[in-house]
Amino acid sequence: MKKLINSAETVVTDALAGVAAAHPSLAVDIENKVITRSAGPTAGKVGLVSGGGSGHEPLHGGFVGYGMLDAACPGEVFTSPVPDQMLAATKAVNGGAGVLHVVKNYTGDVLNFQMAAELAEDEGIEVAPVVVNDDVAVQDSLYTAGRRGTGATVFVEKIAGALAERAAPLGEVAATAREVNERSRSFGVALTSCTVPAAGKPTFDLDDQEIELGIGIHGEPGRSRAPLATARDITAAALDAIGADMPLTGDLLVMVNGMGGTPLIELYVVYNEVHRYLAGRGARITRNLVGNYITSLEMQGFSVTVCRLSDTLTDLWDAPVDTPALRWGR
Amino acid sequence: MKKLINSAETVVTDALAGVAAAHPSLAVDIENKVITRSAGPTAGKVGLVSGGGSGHEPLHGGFVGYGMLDAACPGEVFTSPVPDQMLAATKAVNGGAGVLHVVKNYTGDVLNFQMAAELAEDEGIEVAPVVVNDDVAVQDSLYTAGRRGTGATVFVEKIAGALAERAAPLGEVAATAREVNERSRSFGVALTSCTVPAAGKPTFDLDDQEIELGIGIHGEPGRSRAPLATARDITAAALDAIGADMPLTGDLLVMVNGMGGTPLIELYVVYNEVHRYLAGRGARITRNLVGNYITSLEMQGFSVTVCRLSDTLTDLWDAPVDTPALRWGR
Amino acid sequence: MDAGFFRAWVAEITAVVETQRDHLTQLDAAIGDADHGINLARGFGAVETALAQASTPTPGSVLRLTGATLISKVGGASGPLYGTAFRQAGKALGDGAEVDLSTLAGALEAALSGVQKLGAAREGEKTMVDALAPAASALSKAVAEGASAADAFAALADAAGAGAQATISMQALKGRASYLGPRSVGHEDPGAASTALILGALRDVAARQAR
Amino acid sequence: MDAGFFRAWVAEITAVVETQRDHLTQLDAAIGDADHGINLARGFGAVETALAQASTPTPGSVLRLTGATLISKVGGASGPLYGTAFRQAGKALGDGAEVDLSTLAGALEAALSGVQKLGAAREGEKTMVDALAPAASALSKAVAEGASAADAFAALADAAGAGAQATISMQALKGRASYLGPRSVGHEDPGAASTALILGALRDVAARQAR
Ligand SMILES: Nc1ncnc2c1ncn2[C@@H]1O[C@H](COP(=O)(O)OP(=O)(O)O)[C@@H](O)[C@H]1O
Ligand SMILES: Nc1ncnc2c1ncn2[C@@H]1O[C@H](COP(=O)(O)OP(=O)(O)O)[C@@H](O)[C@H]1O
Ligand SMILES: [Mg+2]
Ligand SMILES: [Mg+2]
Ligand SMILES: [Mg+2]
Ligand SMILES: [Mg+2]
Repeated sequence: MKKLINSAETVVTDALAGVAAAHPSLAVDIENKVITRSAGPTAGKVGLVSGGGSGHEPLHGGFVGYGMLDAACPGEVFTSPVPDQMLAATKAVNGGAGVLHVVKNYTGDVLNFQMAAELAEDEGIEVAPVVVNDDVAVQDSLYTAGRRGTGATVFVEKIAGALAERAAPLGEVAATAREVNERSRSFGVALTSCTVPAAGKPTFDLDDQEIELGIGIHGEPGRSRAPLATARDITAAALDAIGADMPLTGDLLVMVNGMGGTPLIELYVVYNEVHRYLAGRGARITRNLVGNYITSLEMQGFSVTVCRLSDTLTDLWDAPVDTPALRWGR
Repeated sequence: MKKLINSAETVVTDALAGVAAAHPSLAVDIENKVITRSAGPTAGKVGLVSGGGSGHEPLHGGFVGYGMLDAACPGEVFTSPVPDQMLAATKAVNGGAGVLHVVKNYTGDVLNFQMAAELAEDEGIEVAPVVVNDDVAVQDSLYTAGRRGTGATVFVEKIAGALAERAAPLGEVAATAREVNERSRSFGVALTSCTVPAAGKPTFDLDDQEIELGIGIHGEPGRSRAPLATARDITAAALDAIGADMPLTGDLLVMVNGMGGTPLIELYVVYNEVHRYLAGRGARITRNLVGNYITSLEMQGFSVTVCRLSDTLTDLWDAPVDTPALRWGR
Repeated sequence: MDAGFFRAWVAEITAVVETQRDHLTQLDAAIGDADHGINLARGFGAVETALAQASTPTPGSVLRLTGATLISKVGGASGPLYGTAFRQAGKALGDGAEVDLSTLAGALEAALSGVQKLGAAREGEKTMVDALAPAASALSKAVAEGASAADAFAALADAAGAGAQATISMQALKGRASYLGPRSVGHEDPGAASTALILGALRDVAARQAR
Repeated sequence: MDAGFFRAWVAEITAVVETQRDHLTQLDAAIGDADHGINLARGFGAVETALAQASTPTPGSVLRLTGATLISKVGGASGPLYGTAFRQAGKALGDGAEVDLSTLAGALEAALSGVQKLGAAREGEKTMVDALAPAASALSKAVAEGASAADAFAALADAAGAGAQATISMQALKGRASYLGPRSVGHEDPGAASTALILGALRDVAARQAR
């Protein structure tokens, strides 16, 4: 295992100390692992709290700031945070208008946020959860824990964050967050595994000519293994899977996301293929992101997330945002 | 070799097509490999042209836009572009106030830009070059081709770009660009090699417990090999090397840059160590960047670049910038 | 069985989880995200500290503190689930200074129902429930049949172990392993494996104390 | 030697560079950035196309077009340097339809001085100059001594090959390899190696044409 860390035990807190040092706009409680805006809660605004295992950076801490999250709770690497963190974050960002919990659909995340929400409500804070489950690699059925939450989380956080900034009430922010989730689908592909620092060796093995289709963001294996193919064919497999689940028509917001170890030049090659594929089917990408937004440590690979925009969602997407990892309009 | 590409031959043009599709603010001549602002040249403004081998993304194409470059010329992977590209870019961005060539100090880049400058001057366009040579891993002496241009290129492009936007004349823009270079030093470390697509195998081999200190951005080996160590010790080695060449005092702009395959969580761990190291020596990081800005394909590793700011340079750094990879203030 | 007995049990779990840390993590790597052993080692490490610092005069208070600490420190799916299991068991043990086998059997049933209420897993879905449910039944049955403590604990641990083994041939329908669909077959569920270790630790501690 | 001879030479270079592409790239991987073979293969591939499309009636025009194309298509250090070498050689050949050995020797000296003017490398600094300089001298010397064409070309190619081999023990003082300092010792310079191939191709073509 080759990593730029001091120890597996301290990687999360060391990185949080780095985040604190790098971003004066963020307040970081390193011991309790809670990142909030330094400006504190905004009175009358719905607070947005997200959280999840570490190793997905910039998600979520990199999305704390004006127009997006109020707080993020990073867990240990690939392990959902604990209710204490979420409760502390919820209390810290409550501006009196209630708090939205953005939860990725994993058993651990759901259970811990559920416990936190109960505790917060005991303390008189209204909480609404949105559970993101956009990953079409997993069938949402009786036979699974449901689709996983992946790339759409970024869209939910951005768009719900923009709406909250406009002082919309909790019910409305939650409804829009859920709408974004329902309109979004993702599919991920791994070229290599990642190594959880505390585990010390790769989570899975892929040989030199093999890729994993439908990979999760924690190195959970996906739908199937396939031979390494061209960017065009791999992209088509990903979009075929998405298209089988949601019509790919109208105005689309598309994210081509790197898994952490993939260079930008390759992400642009993939974006070009996504663009060709969708244009060939009469859809129009009106907004896009190309880069590392929700990663799996040093894994090589990518995911593509498609959201079917409405005019309202486009307007919220375009609204100013000022976070370490997403910034425009200010 | 595992890459998200269609072929080694088309990786650069496919990626450029992706850049074109993703960024309406950029005009991309895919065949001639020139990226310019879609808005065209700004009359009376000094034009900024940079260029270099591909594989360093977002450098340089990701820095084309308001407040930074007017054009970028990407060469083949790790191979400097050719004079034709540079001449076309120079002509395209000339707003009548002359053109600054931002050149990283490699024999190939210098020679090709030199030929392009002669051709441009033959066509009546005034050109001033700034040769960036910030990498302290290489001794600048009779025994080398001189220090390499690495991370300071980002600072030079941002700061000179801001000054050009204020309609400063070419001489002044060039002088400030050179000042930024003189005030900046970098040092890079590799944990793994990278693989040039057309070569098909790693440029060098490092065993599981070895790192390369003083790595270049093209996989050129550096000063020495060393055993894998903690982030703290590796960072100290990098900053010791920089400190031996330039006093680390005053207000500093610091970039902790990922080589392409290093996850952000590790870059924040390194940034934390940089911050501790410099704070311990009484220096103050007043501005910073943490992320992938000048990469070496999928190499794992990082570089740290330090620039000693003046008030003027800080002001120019803070000026609005609106490019795919660096954006604030608008 | 007094509070000391339960503290010894938890200490034994802490030790076993530490030695089996990599094994549990590798089980999780095969069908999950390679952190189960790490999670439990972190959790029981914190429990050890918490028990050393707080006063836990009763069996119930030992298990309640264990559960609360796991909830606060583990995260993931196993944190709330094991945390709830220990908390519910602790609640069922009440506030007496001593508990008997039959009360303990009831506490295990309470743990099981807490886990099932929270996680909604039924038997056969390849989770910790597949070790916990047969173990709880086996203990209740042994108690009902008037078995000796040694036999009862052996029945409990054997049932948990067999239950964990039985997960190998199951397809996961809950938790992260369910994403794999049929590819989850052929691997032991890490949570079932850790439940077998936890209940094996109970048998071992009981055997030691009986000597 | 007419334009056809020089086109045959360039065609032979194109073929050799293609078969030695990976070898040259590996030499560059050891002390540079692993692209020298790729660069030259791309460049001479473009030269082949350019020569097929344009009319090059004289030896000088063949080499000038070769040089200009290399400058336009190669990039890197070797693009401008080899481009300049061929352009300067082409200029020295002038516009005659036939050139003799002595004119060719002068053209090689012109190529060398073009490379040195642009790149500022002297002999012993581990660059293409270390193959080109002894080769140019050897040809001039053979011509001065009235050697046969076959002997003169053999002397040229042997000197280039020996020059390239001699770079192995040198420390690089120019180009990317210089960053390595003493670690550059023990590796053949890729540009010197390609120069030896290019001049070896000249000998081979001359030998073929003589038959
Ligand atoms: N819904 C559930 N009910 C009961 N147990 C579950 C459920 N979901 C997961 N588990 C258990 O949790 C174990 C995984 O724990 P762990 O790896 O620590 O958490 P995570 O899956 O969040 O990484 C699984 O092996 C399984 O036994
Ligand atoms: N200043 C110089 N003068 C002469 N030849 C040089 C000089 N610098 C580099 N070279 C030659 O160029 C070769 C490298 O070419 P190439 O790999 O194509 O370019 P780059 O170094 O830009 O990747 C070296 O092996 C060396 O022979
Ligand atoms: Mg986990
Ligand atoms: Mg090169
Ligand atoms: Mg797990
Ligand atoms: Mg090279």
